[in-house]
Amino acid sequence: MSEPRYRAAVSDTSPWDTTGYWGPTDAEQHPAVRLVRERFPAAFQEVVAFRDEVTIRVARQALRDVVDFLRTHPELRYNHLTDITAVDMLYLRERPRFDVVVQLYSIPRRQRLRIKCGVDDGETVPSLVPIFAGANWLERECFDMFGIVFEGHPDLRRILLPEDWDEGHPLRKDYPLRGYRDYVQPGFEAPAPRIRGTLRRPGP
Amino acid sequence: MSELSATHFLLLSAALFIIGMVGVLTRRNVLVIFMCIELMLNAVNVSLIGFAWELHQLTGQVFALFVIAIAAAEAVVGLGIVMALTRRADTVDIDELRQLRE
Amino acid sequence: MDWQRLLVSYLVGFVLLNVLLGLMAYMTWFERRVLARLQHRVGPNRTGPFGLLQPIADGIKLLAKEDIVPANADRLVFLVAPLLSFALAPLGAAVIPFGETLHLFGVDVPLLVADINVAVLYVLALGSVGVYGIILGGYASGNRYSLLGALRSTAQVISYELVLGLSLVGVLILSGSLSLQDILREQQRTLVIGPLTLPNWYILSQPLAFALFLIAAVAETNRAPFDLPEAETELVAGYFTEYSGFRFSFYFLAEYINMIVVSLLAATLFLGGIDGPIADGVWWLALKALFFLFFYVWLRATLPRFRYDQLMGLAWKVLLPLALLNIALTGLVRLWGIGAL
Amino acid sequence: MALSVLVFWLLALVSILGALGVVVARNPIHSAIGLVLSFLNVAAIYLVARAEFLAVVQVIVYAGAVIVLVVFVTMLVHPDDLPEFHGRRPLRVATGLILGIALLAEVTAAILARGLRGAPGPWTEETVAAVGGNTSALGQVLYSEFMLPIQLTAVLLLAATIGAIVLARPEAVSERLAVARRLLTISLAHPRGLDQPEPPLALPAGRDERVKPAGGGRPIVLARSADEFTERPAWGEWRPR
Amino acid sequence: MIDFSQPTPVILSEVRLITPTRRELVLNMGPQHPSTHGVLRVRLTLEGETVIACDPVIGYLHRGVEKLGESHRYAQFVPWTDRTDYVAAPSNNLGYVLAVEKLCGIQAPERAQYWRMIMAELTRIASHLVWLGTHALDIGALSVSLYTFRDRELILDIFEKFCGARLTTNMMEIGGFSREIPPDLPEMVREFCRYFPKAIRQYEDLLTENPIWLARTKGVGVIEPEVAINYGLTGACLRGSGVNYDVRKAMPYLLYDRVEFEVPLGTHGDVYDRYLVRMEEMRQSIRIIEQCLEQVPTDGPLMAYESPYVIPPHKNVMTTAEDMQRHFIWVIKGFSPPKGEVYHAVEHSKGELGYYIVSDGSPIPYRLRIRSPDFVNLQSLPYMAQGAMLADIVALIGTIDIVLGSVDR
Repeated sequence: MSEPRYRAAVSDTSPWDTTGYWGPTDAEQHPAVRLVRERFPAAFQEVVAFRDEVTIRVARQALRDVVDFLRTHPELRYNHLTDITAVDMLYLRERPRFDVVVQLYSIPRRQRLRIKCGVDDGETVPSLVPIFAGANWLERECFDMFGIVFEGHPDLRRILLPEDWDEGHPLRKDYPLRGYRDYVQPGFEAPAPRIRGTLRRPGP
Repeated sequence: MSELSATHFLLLSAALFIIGMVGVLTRRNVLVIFMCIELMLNAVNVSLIGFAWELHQLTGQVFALFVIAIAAAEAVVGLGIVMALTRRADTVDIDELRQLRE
Repeated sequence: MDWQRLLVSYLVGFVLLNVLLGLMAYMTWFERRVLARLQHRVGPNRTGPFGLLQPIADGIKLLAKEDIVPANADRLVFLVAPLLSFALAPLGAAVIPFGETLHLFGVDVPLLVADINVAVLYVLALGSVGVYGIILGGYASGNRYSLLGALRSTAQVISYELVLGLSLVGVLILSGSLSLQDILREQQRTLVIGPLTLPNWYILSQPLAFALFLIAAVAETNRAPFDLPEAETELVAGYFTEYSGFRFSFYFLAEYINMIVVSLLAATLFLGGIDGPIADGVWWLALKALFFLFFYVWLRATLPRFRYDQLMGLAWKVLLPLALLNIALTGLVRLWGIGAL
Repeated sequence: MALSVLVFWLLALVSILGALGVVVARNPIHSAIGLVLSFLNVAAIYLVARAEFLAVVQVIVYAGAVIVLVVFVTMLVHPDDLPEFHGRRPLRVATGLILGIALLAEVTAAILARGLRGAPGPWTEETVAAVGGNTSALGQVLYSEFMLPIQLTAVLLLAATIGAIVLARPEAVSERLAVARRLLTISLAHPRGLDQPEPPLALPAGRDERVKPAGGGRPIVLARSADEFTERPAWGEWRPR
Repeated sequence: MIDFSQPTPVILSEVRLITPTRRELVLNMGPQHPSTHGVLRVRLTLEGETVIACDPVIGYLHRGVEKLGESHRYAQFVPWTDRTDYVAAPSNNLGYVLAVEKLCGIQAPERAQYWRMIMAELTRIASHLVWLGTHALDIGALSVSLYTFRDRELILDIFEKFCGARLTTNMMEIGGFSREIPPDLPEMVREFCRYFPKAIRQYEDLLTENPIWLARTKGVGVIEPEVAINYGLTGACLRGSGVNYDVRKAMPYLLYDRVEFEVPLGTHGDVYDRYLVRMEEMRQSIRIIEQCLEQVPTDGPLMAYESPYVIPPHKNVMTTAEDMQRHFIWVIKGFSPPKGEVYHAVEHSKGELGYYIVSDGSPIPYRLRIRSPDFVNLQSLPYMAQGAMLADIVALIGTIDIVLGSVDR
């Protein structure tokens, strides 16, 4: 006979929910959420808790101040910028189009936090470079892949794609997977002319 | 002229000296002038050795040794000046460098 | 007249040159095999037994390679520079005594190409003129980086040549003469100190000079921890980057001939060249030179590379003072020796 | 003794050609090569005149060092940086040539009609060989009659080296670097941006973490739990208890 | 006290010096260069021998892995992960698989978790061996790389016995391992753990006390702890400066809390300290593997078959209709995890490797972001290179330990 078939209900309470690596899962008691809501009542938009992760959504203009506040507040001290990415929310919601996601980690308190802010196509996001030196390339990659301009970035240019890439930004949802045309390096359009080598070819 | 004597050395020394002098007078590049000066010093050495050989004296060779030592020292300082000149002088024109004379 | 002696020394020289070129070829094989063994691998063994035909194979390959001359290169100088360093390398071996004078067919054949009484200075002179091979090669290749690489390698060779010269002065004070023949005769005397009778090799009485000579020699031939040109080619562009085909191998082989000549020189100056416990002869010299050659390869396998400023700092700040100190000490000992006797 | 004369003339001819090469060559490097050729032949001529020591010293000092120095400078310095001593004035070139030829004629005439001959000195070939070769003979003469000139040349050479070092000292790279770093760093709070870097945090050695001497005179700190060294990094001079 | 209030700057890569003197030399090192570990190009501005500014140019190996992630099913993307950092493939797989498991809320059985830890630690040693070999080769010690690659072969043999592939292992699956562990694998790993400490001693004899190695590495590329934290460095680059942040210790995933090991920290933050830290990390990994081998249960499930997101067991697929149908849907349509976003980080040999997955409930991830450690660590190269010697650049690239596959993604 076959092995007993495993048929368990989909458990939404999984071992992942109680790790505590992101602080208390209940949004209200989380110190960061409470302090940010007090400090930036206007900019604070919503808190999302999924599995053991806490995500705070703030207004676009206040991103740099919120991150600076989280970094310098003695009780929070999120001093390690783990990651800056962007998500093209074209199919998930109407406005604003992009989400800039900042991943923070507090080395002394050993806790993570995620800050998100909505950005529309033409708008700029205050750059985090004056706060975190590590943000330099991360923001350049966001600009390169999504076209999000970070205002205040010292050297915003493409990082992964060649400088003269003129076909927009690949990680956008409306960018076709295969790209618009095969990229041919300028100057190598025509195949190389055949040069008769000095070595005599063996006769036919 | 069959027997090797000091005159041979002197003739060679004279030829080298004259060529060096002409080089110093006609060439513009300071480093080539430098080399011509070295050439003239070397010509002097040849004549010293010529006499030393003919008169079986060693003083000629000793003086040649001193000439070589001094020529080396002079080359070092000369080239140091050229290096310093090229870096500090913004312009290359020699006239400006004549302030030393005024 | 001395035509006959001239002819004999020409013949000895001819034989010596061919032996040296053969040794040079098999030095490349020796190095690759020993380096491989030190690195836990086998080394060339496909061409012939134990890969003995490898040098010939390399030679043919390099001959077949296309010899590219860069566009804005200074053609004539570009072609001559490697020849210069390749030609000067074997000349150093002319002064090294390979054995007592033989009596073949009624003619005494000195196993020594030229016994000039300024032999040691002659070797130094060759070293200092050999610098032109590097500097002209770098200049002629046309690109600015190989020029800079050439300047740095020349600066290294010149500063270590100074150390080389000064480290030999100690030996000269003891031996009293510049000619290698006299130095060798000096070393063949046996020294009796208390119970043990020692050969009067200069390594015993001049250990510091021996160490300095070895370091300077390794640096002079751009080998092992001082192989800046090789690192230059990785980093920027060494002076022989633009060279290819057989012209490149001139530089490459000149380095090996330099290594052999310096090893022979070190063996003669410090380990009493042909002087051996049982029967004196050229085989002792070969054995000692082989030890030095193994030392070169051993260094290359283990030690990482010096940085340029450390390399120059070592020469001027450490080795030079030590060499001067050694000269002073030997001078004092010599004076005290004469004074006391 | 025709052989030595023949050899002498051959060497003399090549060295004169080399010297002409120095003057005529357009590229300074080619003139340097001509100079080296000329000096090597002059050294060979010294050998003919049995001055071996001089020959070898000439090769080492002149060919080996001085000209290499000149070639160094020609390569390091941009050609249009070099100060030119006089502009393109054909008149000057012409006068130089004529003057040269005239002087040459005069001097050769004077040499050929040379009357006075000095008294032959003591150092004949045999005495030189008896003493043990040209080098030891020179050594004895140098250190007996010419002690003072040697000390003088020594002082002169010392002065020359010091002068060269002072002249050729490049503008301190560190200053340029400090300027570059201060300009390039965006916010000035960076410890390396300021001129005096903050001293490393002195760490109390009292912790009981296992401090493992790892080599090169430097310990590795092994943190057992995740909370050690998050507040204060294991930085600075660290002497285990 | 670490001074967090002050922001730390960025070193601009474009050079704007006050006096555009002719003596600056702009130099291009790479992209095809023996010691830039793949296709990295570094634009250096030199003042004689000293580096004034250094601008790494990357992107030559950019294959758009994240864009591909947005058009593949969850299970199809696993082979892509081991091609990002082709030197430490199992760690990449582990990072991605854990992130997806966190998204779906499932956990591999205990036996599978132990084997995942063993494979992750073996990969760390293999990656460090590649680093040591190339790092020493760049600085001139030729023989070390021969010895390190010889020992790495043993690890690759273990991978080959375990999952059939040496480099692109693709061994981790969502939920554990679908195939049984080869019976003689534990013995093979135990044999490696007995042999390896002797091999480490060989490398240390060659390098640690070598005066030339000390001269080339001590005091080179110093990073102060605040600067390291501010640049967001992770892994040995951060621990070399003395900051204790190791994901296995700070946020234990798998069963790292049941295993006892220590995190090595450097005290001077230069190339030599990072060398010592990585050598010690290799020893600690051996300790972890030995403890795992003792604690791993010899039998038990290897796959969390009870969860609907996981491929049903092969025997059941062949026998029961319901599982065959589930297997068919799982393979053709793929499982669809709940809606939401997840970030999970793993202590990779280069640093903290994080996967950020946004899922919109469909079987294809909406956004898949790979936080690669060497992309962030490489940012500190201009900072370290300023004022360094030209020959040090090679050592600095080596000490950051980059693999261009994961830098360019």
